[in-house]
Amino acid sequence: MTAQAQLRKGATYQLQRGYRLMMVPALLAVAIFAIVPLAGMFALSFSDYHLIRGTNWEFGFHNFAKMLADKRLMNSIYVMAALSVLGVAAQVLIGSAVAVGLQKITGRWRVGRILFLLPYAVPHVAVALIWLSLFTPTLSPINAFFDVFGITVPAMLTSQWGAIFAIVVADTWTNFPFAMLIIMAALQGISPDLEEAAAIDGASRIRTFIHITLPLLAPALLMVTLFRFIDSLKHFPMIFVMTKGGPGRSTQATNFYAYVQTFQSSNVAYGAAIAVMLFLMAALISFYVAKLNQRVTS
Amino acid sequence: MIDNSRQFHNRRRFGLAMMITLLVFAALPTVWVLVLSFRAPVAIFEPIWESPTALTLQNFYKITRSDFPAALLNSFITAGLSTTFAMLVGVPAGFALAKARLSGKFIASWVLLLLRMAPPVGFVIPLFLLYANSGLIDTYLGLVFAYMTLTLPLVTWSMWNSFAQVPDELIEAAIMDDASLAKAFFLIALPAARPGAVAAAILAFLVAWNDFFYALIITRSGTTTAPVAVMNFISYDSVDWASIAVASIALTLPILPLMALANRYIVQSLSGAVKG
Amino acid sequence: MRHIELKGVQKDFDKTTVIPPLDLEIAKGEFVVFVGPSGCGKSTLLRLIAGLEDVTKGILEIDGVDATDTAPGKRGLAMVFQSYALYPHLTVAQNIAFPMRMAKIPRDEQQRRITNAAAALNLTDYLDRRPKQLSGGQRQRVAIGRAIVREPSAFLFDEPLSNLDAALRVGMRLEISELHKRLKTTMIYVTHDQVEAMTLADKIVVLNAGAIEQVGSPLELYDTPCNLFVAKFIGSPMMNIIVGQHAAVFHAASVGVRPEHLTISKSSGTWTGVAGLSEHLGSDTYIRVDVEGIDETMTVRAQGKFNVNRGETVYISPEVENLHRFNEAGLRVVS
Amino acid sequence: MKHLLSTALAASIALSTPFATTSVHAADEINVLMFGMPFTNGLRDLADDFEAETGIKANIDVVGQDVFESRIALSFTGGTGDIDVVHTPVIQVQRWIQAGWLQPLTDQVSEETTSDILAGPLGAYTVDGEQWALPFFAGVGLMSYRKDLLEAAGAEVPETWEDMLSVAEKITTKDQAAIAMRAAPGQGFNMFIFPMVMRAYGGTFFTDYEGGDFTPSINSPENLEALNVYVKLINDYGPAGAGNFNFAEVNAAAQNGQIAFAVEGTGIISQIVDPANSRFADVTGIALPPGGPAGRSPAIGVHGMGIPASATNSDAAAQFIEWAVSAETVSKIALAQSFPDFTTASVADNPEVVAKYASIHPDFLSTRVAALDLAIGHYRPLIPEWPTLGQAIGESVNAAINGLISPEEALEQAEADMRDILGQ
Repeated sequence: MTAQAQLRKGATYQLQRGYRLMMVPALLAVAIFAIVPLAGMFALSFSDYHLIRGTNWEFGFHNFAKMLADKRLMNSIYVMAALSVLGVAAQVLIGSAVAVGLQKITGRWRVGRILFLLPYAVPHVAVALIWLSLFTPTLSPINAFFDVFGITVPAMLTSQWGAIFAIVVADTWTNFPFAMLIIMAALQGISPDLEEAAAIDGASRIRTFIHITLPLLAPALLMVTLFRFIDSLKHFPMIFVMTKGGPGRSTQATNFYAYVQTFQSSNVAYGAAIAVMLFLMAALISFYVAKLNQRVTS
Repeated sequence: MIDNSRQFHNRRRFGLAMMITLLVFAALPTVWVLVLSFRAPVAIFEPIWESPTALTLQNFYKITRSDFPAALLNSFITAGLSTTFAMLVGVPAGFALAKARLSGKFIASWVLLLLRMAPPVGFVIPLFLLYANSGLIDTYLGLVFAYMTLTLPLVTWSMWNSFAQVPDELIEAAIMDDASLAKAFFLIALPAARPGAVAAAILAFLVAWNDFFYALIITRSGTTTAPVAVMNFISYDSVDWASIAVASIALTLPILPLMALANRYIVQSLSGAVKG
Repeated sequence: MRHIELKGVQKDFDKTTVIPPLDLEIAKGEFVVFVGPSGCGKSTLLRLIAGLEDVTKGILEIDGVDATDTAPGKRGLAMVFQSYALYPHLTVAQNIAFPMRMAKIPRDEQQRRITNAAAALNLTDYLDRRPKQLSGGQRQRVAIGRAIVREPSAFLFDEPLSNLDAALRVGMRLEISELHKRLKTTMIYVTHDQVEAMTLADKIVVLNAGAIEQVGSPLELYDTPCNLFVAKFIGSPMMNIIVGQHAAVFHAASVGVRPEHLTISKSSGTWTGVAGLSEHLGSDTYIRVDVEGIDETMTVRAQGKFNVNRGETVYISPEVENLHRFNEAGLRVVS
Repeated sequence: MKHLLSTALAASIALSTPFATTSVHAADEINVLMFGMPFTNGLRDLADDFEAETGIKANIDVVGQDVFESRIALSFTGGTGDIDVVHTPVIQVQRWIQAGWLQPLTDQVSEETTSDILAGPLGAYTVDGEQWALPFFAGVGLMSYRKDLLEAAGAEVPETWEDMLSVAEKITTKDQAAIAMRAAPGQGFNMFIFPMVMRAYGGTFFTDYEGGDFTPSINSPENLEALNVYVKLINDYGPAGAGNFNFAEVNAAAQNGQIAFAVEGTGIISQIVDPANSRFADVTGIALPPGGPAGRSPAIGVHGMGIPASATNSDAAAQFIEWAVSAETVSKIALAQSFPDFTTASVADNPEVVAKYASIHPDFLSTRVAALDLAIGHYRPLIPEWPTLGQAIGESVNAAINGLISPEEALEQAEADMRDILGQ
């Protein structure tokens, strides 16, 4: 609606004003609860706020300059990328497999889907603790089970890739149901006629899946991938509980590194600068997601 | 023909084997936690088959006497309140965003997504300093406000999608029938978007219930939430695995009926968003 | 008596003018049909009257009172939407009751009107169902029922039959027509189907690119289209348009002649042509003819059964008194 | 730009100062923040006693160590005043004092109280002539060993880390590991244990700590030798997964009979030798941790209680601290919990307490005293930067254990990190 029409205060003017009024509380809430701390984060990132060293309230780009030369930061980005890519890939794959599998299950066995949904209901701290216990060789029933056959399961949390694997497993366990839900929803939207038509046309099941089902699932898969990817940039409880960033620094993902800088090294300004970098990354990805979503909302 | 059917059976068998493997993956930690929660502390480091009778209810009893139940209550209060507030504010906003004629809708959706995805580690310090100066540390209100940064964008964004699926003509019909905007919203749009609203409320509750980070920083003994309280079983010289197992169960149980109930709604509301 | 009047009404979306200034009068009790090709602005015009869109410039009067800025619900109009816009979570009875709830009409009065409307619309057995459980035709009737009970001063229909199949469409058309005869309420009806327009309207408004091409009774439009656009739009099969040499004979840039105003003969006539496809409808036969010197294939109606082979030479003659002559601007030349 | 930013920051910090509340709680109420260990758990159970005695309500919040760390940093800097009494691990106290986060309690505690506290731990909290906290806990490094396994291998209790290597080799089989020690990265984890090896070989963190020369010396040949021993013991003679063990895993491994030796703090050792906890308790002995060319240097960890600078109720807080370290309170806790690490001297005169710990293991209290005598106060450097330094060194050491980098690289990296942190 044009500004002209609003000036006119015509028949729909009241209506549009009503809509705007409905947005006011949310706008206020966003401004207070999100924009203010966000502004604080940006301001801190340019400051020299340090809990121990003292603060002169000098502002500049020094934190960002420091980031460029920070090997630990580079390492953290590498770790974050590994955790995100592996985790998201596993979640999408397992989520799809279960969704496709569950589609074939009918009748009273459908109740069984709750078993696959269950991990999604477990809070992340509990997930991390549960998997920590499963990866603790002295405690884990997995180790005990294989011990019976004389097989020693290697300790996961003592090597870089083992620890990354452990976190990815825990993350996948709790988040694949999210992928599963979305893909199940998308599968419901695909008319069975299409697959039947393909079958009549003599296409093999694999070909049918690749040429018919997969393209129709593509938007859902993309959505899941992007959502999970962004969330995985925020990895915290799993690392905090399971590895504390170790062994060495091999699971210090960027978000966790920002936490370490802020709370352990007391370098709040630098931690904020890293958070700003993460924020900008999230901004980039969410821009793309918003573009994708535009079709739905407009 | 014979070949075909054998192939078919092999494929079925492979599919079944894969589903069973995945089921084990999905269910093993759950079963393990149940076992752990009933294990007598002395036997906790022994495989279950070595002392299958060393089971006890003591772990459950013990936890009722710790601070954990109070933390669970705090979790309920804060997750419930922040969900309620987010719904009160976010649902009308989602409706307006879906139906109003606005320029800059794209920016709005971007901002909402971004807020939902921004790293809390950057938010929490300014928020803390703000709270420290306004006495909001260790208050329900402070935690609820912090959770609004998570739940409000979530609710607004998903309700926007849900209301976008309600045909404009329904609202126009109501307006033609001389309904006010408020009545069109409450009597027509909201009931039509009910699955989306239920799903949004549940997801918001989950997000708040799940939070560890904000609660870690801005709660004290008065309002500690359960995810933080569970960490208290890791003390200076021991890890109380049995209590952790019981606490994990206690943390999950309240979510289960919600998930079972809402499973349908979530799929329904997601499917719209995905089909678009 | 004037009921709804548009004076210089203009509508812009952003910077595009979709309806240039337009004047229109609708009399009380009239059945007016807005017709035109898709995108001609007929729905926008209806929504302007309903109040669902703001008028950019100009005045809209209802019963002689300026209603330009009146809220949609206060204009005393009822609208039936293309998609029916039934409230999915309410039963048929609740759907029909909704406008009365809004108007705070007493319960027993609501009940009485619902019963009456349901009886009139054959919905009595379905009052407790939800829209999902109804057929397309039934949903259409519920939408009409919801409009009727308000006892509006005018009904607005936005392509109400376009979602129905052909057979149902004819039935519903008759029902709407009878409804109008019974209620004698003003009705404004939007369609792109000129057959619907011809059968239902007291007055047809032909729209093109947001502008009114012609306003008149169905027969006026049929008999004296004021320009080429209307001439081509109204009537089925379409009017034959002849340009060039053959038109010049009649002192016009183009000449239009309807298929039924052509006679066909195998022996002699004004124009010579070659027969193409024939459509046998029993009562009539439509024959496609390629006439020498005329680019477009012409359609000719012959009464009863007329057998002609493809490629056979035929002669056709126009009824000169029923010729429509148009000048270079496409406007009707009055003789 | 600068102006804009400072304005934004000021706004975000001070936006709601007008609504600031001066006091978070009532005057006859104090908030105590501690992290979970036997003493603090015991103390929490006695909160009602304190209220009965003084009429002051103490909200004793005992949290996990991770939770504790995250909370205090911001509480102190935010000056929220929501903590009246805080747990003060000695290794962190220097940093807190330098940052101005604590208030001295020199004038608030009586001579009578301080005179009953062991001089060493008490001195650890004396900086610039002020008393910043009172200790309640002094844990020292001890070693537990399995007599039966030693006998079977025909070996003696190792006196030095060299001995330990050879004994461990004799004991280790496919099903039996020799030793477990904390290896998880952290200044309170592997950096509680590793300096015992380091100092035995003559290694130091700084060129001359006592002389005030804080040039890092972590990359010394002595330290490399020590690190090689430490890594070898864990990797070659430790159970599966030993490379990331923390105290809990060490404790579990010992109680399960997976290992012959545990070198740990008193808290864990007391559990390992306690028949109520461990099936192998009756065949387990206690000794001082191994030494080396430079002698023996048992680990020492001191915990105390102090008052944050922003505390709103410091009188009541001081009263609480005095009550908490009093012989009466500590005796009660020593009896109720597994808590032999008390620093209140006269508790050792309490026959019930002595009887209790003698029944767990006859050598326990005496070995602890011997170790306390050997321990040096600055086992881990008492400087403000230590927590950060310890974290960084701990990460490098852990990386070496797990083969991510070689011991040489680990120490080089640690030295570079130290210089970086110290701004050298």
